[in-house]
Amino acid sequence: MRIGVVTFPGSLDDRDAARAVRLAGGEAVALWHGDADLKKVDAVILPGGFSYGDYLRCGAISRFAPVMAEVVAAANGGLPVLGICNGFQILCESHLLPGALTRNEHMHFICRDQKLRIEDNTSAWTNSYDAGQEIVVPLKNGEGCFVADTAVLDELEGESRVIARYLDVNPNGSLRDIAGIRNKRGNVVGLMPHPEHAVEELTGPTIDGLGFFTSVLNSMVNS
Amino acid sequence: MSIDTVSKAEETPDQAQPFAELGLKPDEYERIREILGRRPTSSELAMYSVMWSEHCSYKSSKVHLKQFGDKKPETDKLLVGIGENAGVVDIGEGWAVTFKVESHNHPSYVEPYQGAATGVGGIVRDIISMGARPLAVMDPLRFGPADAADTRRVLPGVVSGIGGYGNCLGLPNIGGEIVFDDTYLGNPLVNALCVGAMRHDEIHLASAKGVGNLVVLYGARTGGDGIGGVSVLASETFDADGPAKRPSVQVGDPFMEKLLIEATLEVLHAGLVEGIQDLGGAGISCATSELASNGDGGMHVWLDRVLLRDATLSPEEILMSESQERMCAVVAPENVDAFMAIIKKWDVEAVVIGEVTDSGHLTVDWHGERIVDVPPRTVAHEGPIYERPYARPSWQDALQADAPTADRLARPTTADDIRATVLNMIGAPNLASKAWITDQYDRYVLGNTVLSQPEDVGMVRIDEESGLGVAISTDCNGRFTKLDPYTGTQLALAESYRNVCASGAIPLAVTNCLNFGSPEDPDVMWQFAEATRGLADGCLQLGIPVTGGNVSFYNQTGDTAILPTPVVGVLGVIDDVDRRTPIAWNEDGELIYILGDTNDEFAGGEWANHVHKHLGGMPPKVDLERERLLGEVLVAGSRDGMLSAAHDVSDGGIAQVLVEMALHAGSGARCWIPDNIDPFTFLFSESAGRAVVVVARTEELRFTEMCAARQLPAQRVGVVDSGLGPDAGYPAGTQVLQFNDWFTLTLDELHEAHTKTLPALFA
Amino acid sequence: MARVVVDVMLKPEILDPQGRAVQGALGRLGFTGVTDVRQGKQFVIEVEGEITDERREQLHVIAGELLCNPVIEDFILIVEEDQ
Amino acid sequence: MARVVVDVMLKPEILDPQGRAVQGALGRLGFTGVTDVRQGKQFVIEVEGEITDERREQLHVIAGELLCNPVIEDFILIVEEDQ
Ligand SMILES: Nc1ncnc2c1ncn2[C@@H]1O[C@H](COP(=O)(O)OP(=O)(O)O)[C@@H](O)[C@H]1O
Ligand SMILES: [Mg+2]
Repeated sequence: MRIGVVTFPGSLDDRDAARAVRLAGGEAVALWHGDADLKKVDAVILPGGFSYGDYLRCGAISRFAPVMAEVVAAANGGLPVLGICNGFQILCESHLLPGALTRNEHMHFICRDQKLRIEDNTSAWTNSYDAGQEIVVPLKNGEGCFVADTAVLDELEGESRVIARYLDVNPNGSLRDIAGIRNKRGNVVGLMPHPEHAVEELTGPTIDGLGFFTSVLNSMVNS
Repeated sequence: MSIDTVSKAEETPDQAQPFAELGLKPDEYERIREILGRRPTSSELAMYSVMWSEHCSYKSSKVHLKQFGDKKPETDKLLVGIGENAGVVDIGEGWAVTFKVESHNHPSYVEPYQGAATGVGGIVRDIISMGARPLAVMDPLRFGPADAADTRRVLPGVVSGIGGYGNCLGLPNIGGEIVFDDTYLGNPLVNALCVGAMRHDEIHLASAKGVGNLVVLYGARTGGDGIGGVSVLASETFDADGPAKRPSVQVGDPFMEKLLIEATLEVLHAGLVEGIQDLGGAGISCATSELASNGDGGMHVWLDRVLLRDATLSPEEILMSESQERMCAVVAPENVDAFMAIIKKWDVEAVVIGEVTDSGHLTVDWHGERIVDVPPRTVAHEGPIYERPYARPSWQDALQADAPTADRLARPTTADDIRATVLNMIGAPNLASKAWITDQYDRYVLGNTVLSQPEDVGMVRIDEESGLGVAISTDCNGRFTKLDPYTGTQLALAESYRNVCASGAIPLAVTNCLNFGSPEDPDVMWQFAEATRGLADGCLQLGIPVTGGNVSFYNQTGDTAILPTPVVGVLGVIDDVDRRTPIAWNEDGELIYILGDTNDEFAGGEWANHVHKHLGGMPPKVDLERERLLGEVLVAGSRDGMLSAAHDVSDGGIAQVLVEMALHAGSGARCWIPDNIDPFTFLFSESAGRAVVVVARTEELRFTEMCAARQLPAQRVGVVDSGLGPDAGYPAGTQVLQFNDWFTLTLDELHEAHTKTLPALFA
Repeated sequence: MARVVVDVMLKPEILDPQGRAVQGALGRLGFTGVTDVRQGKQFVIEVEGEITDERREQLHVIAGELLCNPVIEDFILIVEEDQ
Repeated sequence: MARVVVDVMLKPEILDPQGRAVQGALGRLGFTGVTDVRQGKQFVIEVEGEITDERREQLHVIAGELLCNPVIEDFILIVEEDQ
């Protein structure tokens, strides 16, 4: 199973995402923002970081990278795509996912071990969790406040497309405590917290994050 | 705009020059004329003035820093020593690490966000320029009183600047310090540390060798930022009036720095670089003269080729500009195309600005006219050296005589008073949880952070296969150094060393950032002389060399200098990070031991400071042999799997340590106060050479026998017990820290007292 | 030479924590009567040559897609010709 | 009712990485001839009551200290009366 990890200028968690893929049993393939080439991977991860310095708006400039045209086309064709943090922002900017991520309500960058509830386990990236399962993974962002208009929020909830919600503390003011969402088909997932930082006892608060990466391997085996 | 050239300088020897405005003393100006045999051109004057500033030339400190070399302990671990951008230490398995602290104090006072941000940027470039991949940053900080209005301006700005830059750069922040004291009000200290790793064969040095090799400037364009910043911002005291006089500040672009890291490592790994140097203080003046001086001695620069952000800059300004995120590489002509291709791949601009020559001179042309012709060593390495007068301050004896004895400062004696003191102390700004600050820093990025705040050290994994890693701690109690600079500096070293050992790592090397007042004040200079002597002697005794550091003088407002603050950073190596010792205990039944001796030592400690605003007496005794012994026990305990947890005892004493261990573990313990000591001294003394360790029952005998065999005092003072709540009359599930039958504190109230302070002040 | 100024503002229904923080600070500084503060971005773009209708059109597209996120923001674009 | 608009821009000599990033993106999207982009902030403040000279003065002080960082930024303040 070949899982591509895109590096944009300013991507930071690309190595971590690749490590998580390997620990889950997949093969990580480095993809470059400037190449309109997905190297025949079976899934793509858009990692965290500050692509293009997050200047202008998070994800706004990366959206126009050559690789993104390929990602958008492939995602529309069903390729599993996971956007973590900055990757989530890029997915929203690319209109693969609805809504937007704005400045944290308290206006500080925040890094904390965050409790989440997996709300939907039907997506390509959450199927190894139980619905309702509670996990703890790191969260770190300055602009992670998910917003969308009420109609979109209702639609997301009505279609079980909120895949994860913040528990105990809403760390950034996200509407309806939304931490992650998916598209209708379930192949594209955006998530603000960082499961790739919770894959080893040694370096993470838990190993709860591994499930995102084993999920996509499962879903490929089953498809 | 007329350009001052070498030929004009020869023709007009008597033209008056503004050397004093540039910070040069008359005799320094005379020396420049002597070196050149003529008056300097305005560009040369600009170069000499920045390079001979205190910040770049170490003119007041050099004679003292020499001791770090003279008293260097025997070691085969040092691959690159003092004098380079950063020292390099062998950590085994073919790996080397480099680390260094630098100050960005004055710029951070003027413009907290950008000052702190560019401080991080600067130290990271020092690490890259050694050929290392940066792994992590740390930030030792000092501020005025926590409740002062200006602290509210400076601290949040500094913290978001450090976070803003480091987070965007993708370097985990794994530790630091935050200390408040009145003396830092007009002189906050912003020190930044970076650590990086490389394979042995990847070490690079800042030297321009190989006649005909080309000098490439790459990174951000050169603008008007920080012109004169080196001499004005870093070397002279503020005339504290108004914004009009504020010098221009540098603005950082962490995104560009991230690209610089990746591009630089790629050209280095591709073998395309002969020598490399970062641009920091003194910009192009520093980079070209240092590269030439360290290399074959000659370099020619076409200054008009420098890519500019502002086309109106004069050559003098270009030479002095401190625009951030720039690097300079020496590249063989046949490699230039490949070099440029990699730089371009990362969207970074580069231009060849010069070439290595055998002229023995650094020559600079501006549109065909010669504006600089100097022997580079005289600029970079042969600046003035001052033997500043120093003398033990007249007030030192009185200060030391004013000991915080029980009759001088009232001590709590009843259980209730001591209980209240615990709660009061753990909420003191200097002891309170720093989570409000550290939560603004990314500690996870790169996925190798094994320990970070609030642990004793920051620890990162370097090799995923073997688990090889490093641990770093920085420390300094400036009140101890004020009471006795020699002892105080050794206490800083001892604390840092102890922290590293407590994590299970073996100390290898030392860096420092020596923050002091004005070197022109003999009192301050004495503090500096004593501090460096103490550090050099201490390092020799502990067998760990100083590999680099930084000096920051003129941290004073009017006649009041800051507490002498020699921040000491110790780096240790751990062969397998899997065996690291955390500070949190693990499970019920584990036994809590205190190692070392607790004496009545309160001078300079946090209790006297926080409760009585008192500073006087002699600091705690320092016994480096005992520190070494304690260190060996801590490391052996980790290696042999005897320790579940360990925490060094320093600020706030044992009370602070037990509270931190319990809060971090989230479970309580039953502790007792030994009979041979009064409870107050036991809980709050800051005697050095101690640690609290936690041992599984199955390991107790082995561990205590090891301590006995090595004659290290070990005393059992508690047992981990998460089930005390109901016994102590609290609802089931409540976690408590209990002291004999004396008093009990719930973890909830401890948490509340410990964490509320900083948000209340700064959120 | 022309100068193009693009002002980008969060849509009124989107929470603006920065504007809110400024509003709070204004009150604390003793400036009363403020009913609302919004914080937006302003881009000042210097362009060579004339701004033809076609380029103006192109600018509008770019402002709407790149400079602003239409999900949460509105923009106003003004071309100041000839400086 | 009055609307006060404060435009805050980095001083010309100060590096503007955001503006630079936008300039780069404009180029990649095929909009050429851009010689400079600066990104600033815009505050739109709605105020009740009249803006007397005294209040205008107060606003200027606040803009210069709170809304703009005088070390690196300049500002322009415009009062749009009566809406
Ligand atoms: N306090 C100190 N202790 C040890 N070495 C020091 C100290 N201060 C400066 N140095 C060393 O002197 C050299 C020059 O320092 P500096 O000019 O600050 O380097 P850079 O320009 O690379 O930052 C470096 O090798 C630095 O480590
Ligand atoms: Mg250097």
